[in-house]
Amino acid sequence: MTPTNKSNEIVHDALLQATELATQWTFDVKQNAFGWLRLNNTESLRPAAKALAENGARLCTMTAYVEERGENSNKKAIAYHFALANTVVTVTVPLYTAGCDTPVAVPSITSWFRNADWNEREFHEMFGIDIVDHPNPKRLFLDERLDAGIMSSLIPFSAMVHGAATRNLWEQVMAAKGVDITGSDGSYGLENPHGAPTDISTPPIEEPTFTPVSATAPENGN
Amino acid sequence: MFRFLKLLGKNLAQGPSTDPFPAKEAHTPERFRGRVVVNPEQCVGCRICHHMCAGGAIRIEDNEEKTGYNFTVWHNTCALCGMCRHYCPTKAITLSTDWHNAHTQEDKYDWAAHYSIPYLACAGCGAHIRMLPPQLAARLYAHSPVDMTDLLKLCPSCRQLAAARREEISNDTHEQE
Amino acid sequence: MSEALGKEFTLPLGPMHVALEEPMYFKVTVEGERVRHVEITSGHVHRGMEALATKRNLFQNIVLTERVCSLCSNSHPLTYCMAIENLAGIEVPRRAQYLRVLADEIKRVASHLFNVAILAHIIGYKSLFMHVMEVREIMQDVKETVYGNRMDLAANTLGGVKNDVDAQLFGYITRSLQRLEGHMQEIIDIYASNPMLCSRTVGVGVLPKDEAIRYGLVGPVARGSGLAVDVRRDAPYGIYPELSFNVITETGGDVHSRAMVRLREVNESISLIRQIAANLPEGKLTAPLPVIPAGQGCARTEAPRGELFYFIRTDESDIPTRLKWRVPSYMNWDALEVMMKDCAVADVSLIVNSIDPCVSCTER
Amino acid sequence: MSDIFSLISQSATGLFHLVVFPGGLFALLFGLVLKGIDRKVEARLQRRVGPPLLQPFYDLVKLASKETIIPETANKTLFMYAPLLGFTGMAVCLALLPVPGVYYGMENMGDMLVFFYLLPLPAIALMVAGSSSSSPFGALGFSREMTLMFAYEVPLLLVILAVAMQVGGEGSAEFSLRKIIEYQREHGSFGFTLSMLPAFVAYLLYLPGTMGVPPFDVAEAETEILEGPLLEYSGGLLAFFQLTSAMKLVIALGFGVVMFFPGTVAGGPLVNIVWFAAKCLLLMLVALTLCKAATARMRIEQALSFYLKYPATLALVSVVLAWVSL
Amino acid sequence: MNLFSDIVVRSPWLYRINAGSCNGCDVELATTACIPRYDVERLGCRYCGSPRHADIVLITGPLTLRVRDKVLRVWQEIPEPKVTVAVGICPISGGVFRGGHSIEGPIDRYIPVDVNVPGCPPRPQSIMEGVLLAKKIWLDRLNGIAPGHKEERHVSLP
Repeated sequence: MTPTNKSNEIVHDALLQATELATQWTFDVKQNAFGWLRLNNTESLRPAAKALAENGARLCTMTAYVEERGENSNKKAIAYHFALANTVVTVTVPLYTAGCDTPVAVPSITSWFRNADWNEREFHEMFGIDIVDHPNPKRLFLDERLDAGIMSSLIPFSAMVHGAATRNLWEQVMAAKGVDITGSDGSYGLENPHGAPTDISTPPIEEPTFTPVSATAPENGN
Repeated sequence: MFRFLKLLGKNLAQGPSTDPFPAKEAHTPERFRGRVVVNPEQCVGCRICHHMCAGGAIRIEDNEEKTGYNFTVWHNTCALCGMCRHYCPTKAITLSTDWHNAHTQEDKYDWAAHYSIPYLACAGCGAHIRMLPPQLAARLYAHSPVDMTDLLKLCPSCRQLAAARREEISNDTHEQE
Repeated sequence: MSEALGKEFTLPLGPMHVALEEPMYFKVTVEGERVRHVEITSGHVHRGMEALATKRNLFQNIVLTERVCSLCSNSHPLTYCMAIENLAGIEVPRRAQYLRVLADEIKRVASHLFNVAILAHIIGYKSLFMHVMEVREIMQDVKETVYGNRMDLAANTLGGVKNDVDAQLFGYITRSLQRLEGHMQEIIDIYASNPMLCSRTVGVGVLPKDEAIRYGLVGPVARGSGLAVDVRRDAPYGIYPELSFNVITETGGDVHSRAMVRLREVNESISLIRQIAANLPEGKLTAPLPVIPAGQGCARTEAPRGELFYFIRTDESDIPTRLKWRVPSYMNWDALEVMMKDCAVADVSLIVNSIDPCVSCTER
Repeated sequence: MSDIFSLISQSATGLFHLVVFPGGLFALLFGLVLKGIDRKVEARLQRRVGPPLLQPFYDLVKLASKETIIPETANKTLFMYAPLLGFTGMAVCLALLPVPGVYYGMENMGDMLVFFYLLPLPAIALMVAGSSSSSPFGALGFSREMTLMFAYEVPLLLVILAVAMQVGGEGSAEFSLRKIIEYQREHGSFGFTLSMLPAFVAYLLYLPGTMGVPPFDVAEAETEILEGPLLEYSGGLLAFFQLTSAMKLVIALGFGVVMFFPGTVAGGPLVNIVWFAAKCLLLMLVALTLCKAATARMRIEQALSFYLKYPATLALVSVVLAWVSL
Repeated sequence: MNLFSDIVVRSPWLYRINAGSCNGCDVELATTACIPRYDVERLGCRYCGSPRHADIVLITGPLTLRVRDKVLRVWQEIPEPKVTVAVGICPISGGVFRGGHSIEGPIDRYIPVDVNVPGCPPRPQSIMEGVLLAKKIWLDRLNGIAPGHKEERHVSLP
């Protein structure tokens, strides 16, 4: 009994009327419809969101991503996923204009979708994308000591400096067996075939406030 | 409220259902995913397990003299997920059902399984190879009944040469008939 | 008497709080015993997993997504594999689809029983907590015997299922379900009628249906307020079209009805598992894997806490350029504001537990 | 001269009662064994094996061996002496606790009102501890403990009144425990007289309240306000609180036994002590252990309204019955 | 002195710290400590609500950056002598999350760990073995013996 996907026709017409762009459709094995629409600029996001809200769509989530894997390319885009019965519509908004590379700010859609609040705060802190008139654009999950937009650059500064986590663990494992591998740059467990060391640990923040307490010396108070 | 009192009464009557673990050995189902164990003979050195391991617990590295490779599994970062066992072509790496793994901090870096697996010299050109495990060879040569023993000692290129020579001989015999 | 205190003070709850399984910091402004406002500071369990996912290959990500949260640890790899299968157009053999749904339903039973048990623990009902956890041990034994681990089943892989479940194991499963069903009837009666429990949970943390829609809530929290959203019926995946089950909803919208929704869903899952055991087809376990092309794909499944959404973008290499998942608990934290309006301080951790919070899911 | 001797002998026996029986030593051992049995039976009700019987002793010894940390933010003297307050109150109360057939309390001192005033001392000690530890949870624990104390003190007063009027007769009340025990020896213990049955039930409901046992453990609600007042305590001071609660257990049970079942058994004092201990144990199993295993924790306002509704009216009924029946 | 420390060791109070774990080990800890099937209370163990009452600390999770200072402060509050048990592979080696941008790596960079119980999550029985091993180390500390030499450091079932 494949569900009658009237819902994807409704969404198709609504988006076409709002943004004059046609949505491409793909279907999974069970005939659930997946719509893909790429807007030209950030202005047409609001009418699209309004159209979808009026047709009872529910905002599933938002995914901000860097288009290519280049060193620190600024070609960012945000994919807004909406769910309606058995249809998922993904509206992608590119954040770069042909000429300049600086990412464009994106308008907030919290007026139609209450749960957009946390999603927007998250890509604001993770990808450093600014949001226009968001209720409270504070940090959500990322700690203040980590630089915003940590996910947009492929290898944040911390990777090189802190890359030692896996390597020195393995050195100690091999040393326990008497094999010294400090020099060699061989495969260290979580090696990334693209050659970039995979360890993105935190940058060397100021010395931790608690010096490690040795087991025997009771340090506190009396 | 009385229903719960009835339940308490039943509990009291049935007596404790505590499983006497520290005193008696606890039951371990035979499909339990415990410590990783490697069978060096079966290992072909294809590194699929290293590629699959999300915890980065497997390290395969040629030893200095290049006469073989060290295969190390550090149990303290192994997530017991079983991906290596599932994708190993020769079932060399398996998960035992041993879960007694509490140890003190001094043994943290000893809690590993070290195997050193020797390379063999190819009968033809003397290159370093890993002998083809019998059941993998059986699968490869299933359709053409060929005498297995000497083929296994050859590196892939020498095996191709041998296969080409075999074809040539069989073509000559056809022409002679 | 307690109103006389009058003056307002803020009470720090967490992050290292015994009642909460995971660190989450609530700054509760309290007037006497009434809660006026709750401010949530999260991020304690943020392990940066989405950044990690772009550093691991497609197979390592199956294991990584399984460790987002252990209570819904089977839904994540299932949805991740489905997203890649939608992207690459892989058709999973029918037997593998049946076994995938089997693993999902087993996890749902264990996750719901755990949440309902913690509810009893928070209101101080130790014996009921121990009884429900003891009943849940039946399901934990099924997981350990059939899949080899009590929490992370490692059942799914790209294109299908890893290990087979033969008739002998199904015999064990059906015997365990027999015992479980006997206990479930007793537990549901206790949760429905016990005066102590009802006086603590009925009418507490009420979430009206229109608020559930406005916040875009899913799963038992939405179904507890009468909003019938269930991906297994709205966008059926796997073999759910061939299985018969009904979506459980309650109208109370409070802690009690959410717990009842979860308990009655356990019975649904038991009947689903029986249907799977009854008509499991023969066939292969995994589909042959093509090269995963560049592109983007997404998938939705019904995790124990609600709709789970996965989105993946790949280039030709076997390392995804972006992997994003939205967890059902993500929207519940905002909705806490509605549920905690003017509730008693004693009920704060009770209400927080009623949304089945999965902090490690939310913060990835 | 003779009055000096009598004074010395009186203070010697007083000291004996304070330190050995029924005071310190006996009550401590008996209280801790009672707690051990309580935890064991509760475990068996939950199908668990439960801790060894002497577990409370091990806990005490371990707590004594741990270092005691006094938080800087707390106000030192109050923090240090709060446990002592409860401990001394209980020690004095124990010295006055009559054990039927063996010891009938000090001549003219041991009457019920003294018990009524000394019993809430550990609760006050908890309040002092809560307020002195300056953590917001401590303050919340303080206000809850105060509300709960008002709640369960009312029925206690009414029960004492009922017993006193029953013994006194014609509208007068007799508070001395010694006379109460004699009255019951002639007229049969109150536990079985019809008019005093509501008072007995009220006392049964009072017990979990005063001992902070689950339906009413609102002050140390572990999952809500992190052990409330005892959050900051550790080591020796915490051991003091555990000792006090063990002694309070003995007093509360002993007081109940004396008021309702003071019957003695033929045979020497030793047999009577065992008989008294058995009655206390039975009372504990019914009122505390079963209650702890079978119920969930009430909110503070629910506990308040519960106490002012059921136990209070029950006790009032038996007060009226006692007054009318003469 | 020996008898006294034998008695002290019979009442180890457990305290659980979640340093950013995926709640797998925490659910197993709750199962190990609180339910009739494993019932650690017969070993004298009891969950305590405040770090001040704790003897054996069970730490789970790879110590994320934001929770690090709070974990270290709570760990400091626990009075000596205490034994630290790392439950699951995350505190021991960062587990599958090693290398994440907010992972502070193995917990023994900040806290001296005494017992490791690897596993993802470890079985309740192996957590109990860890607690038994911790009790043995606690006994050694009480009697003033330095951490035991290699042989008898593994769990010998009593």
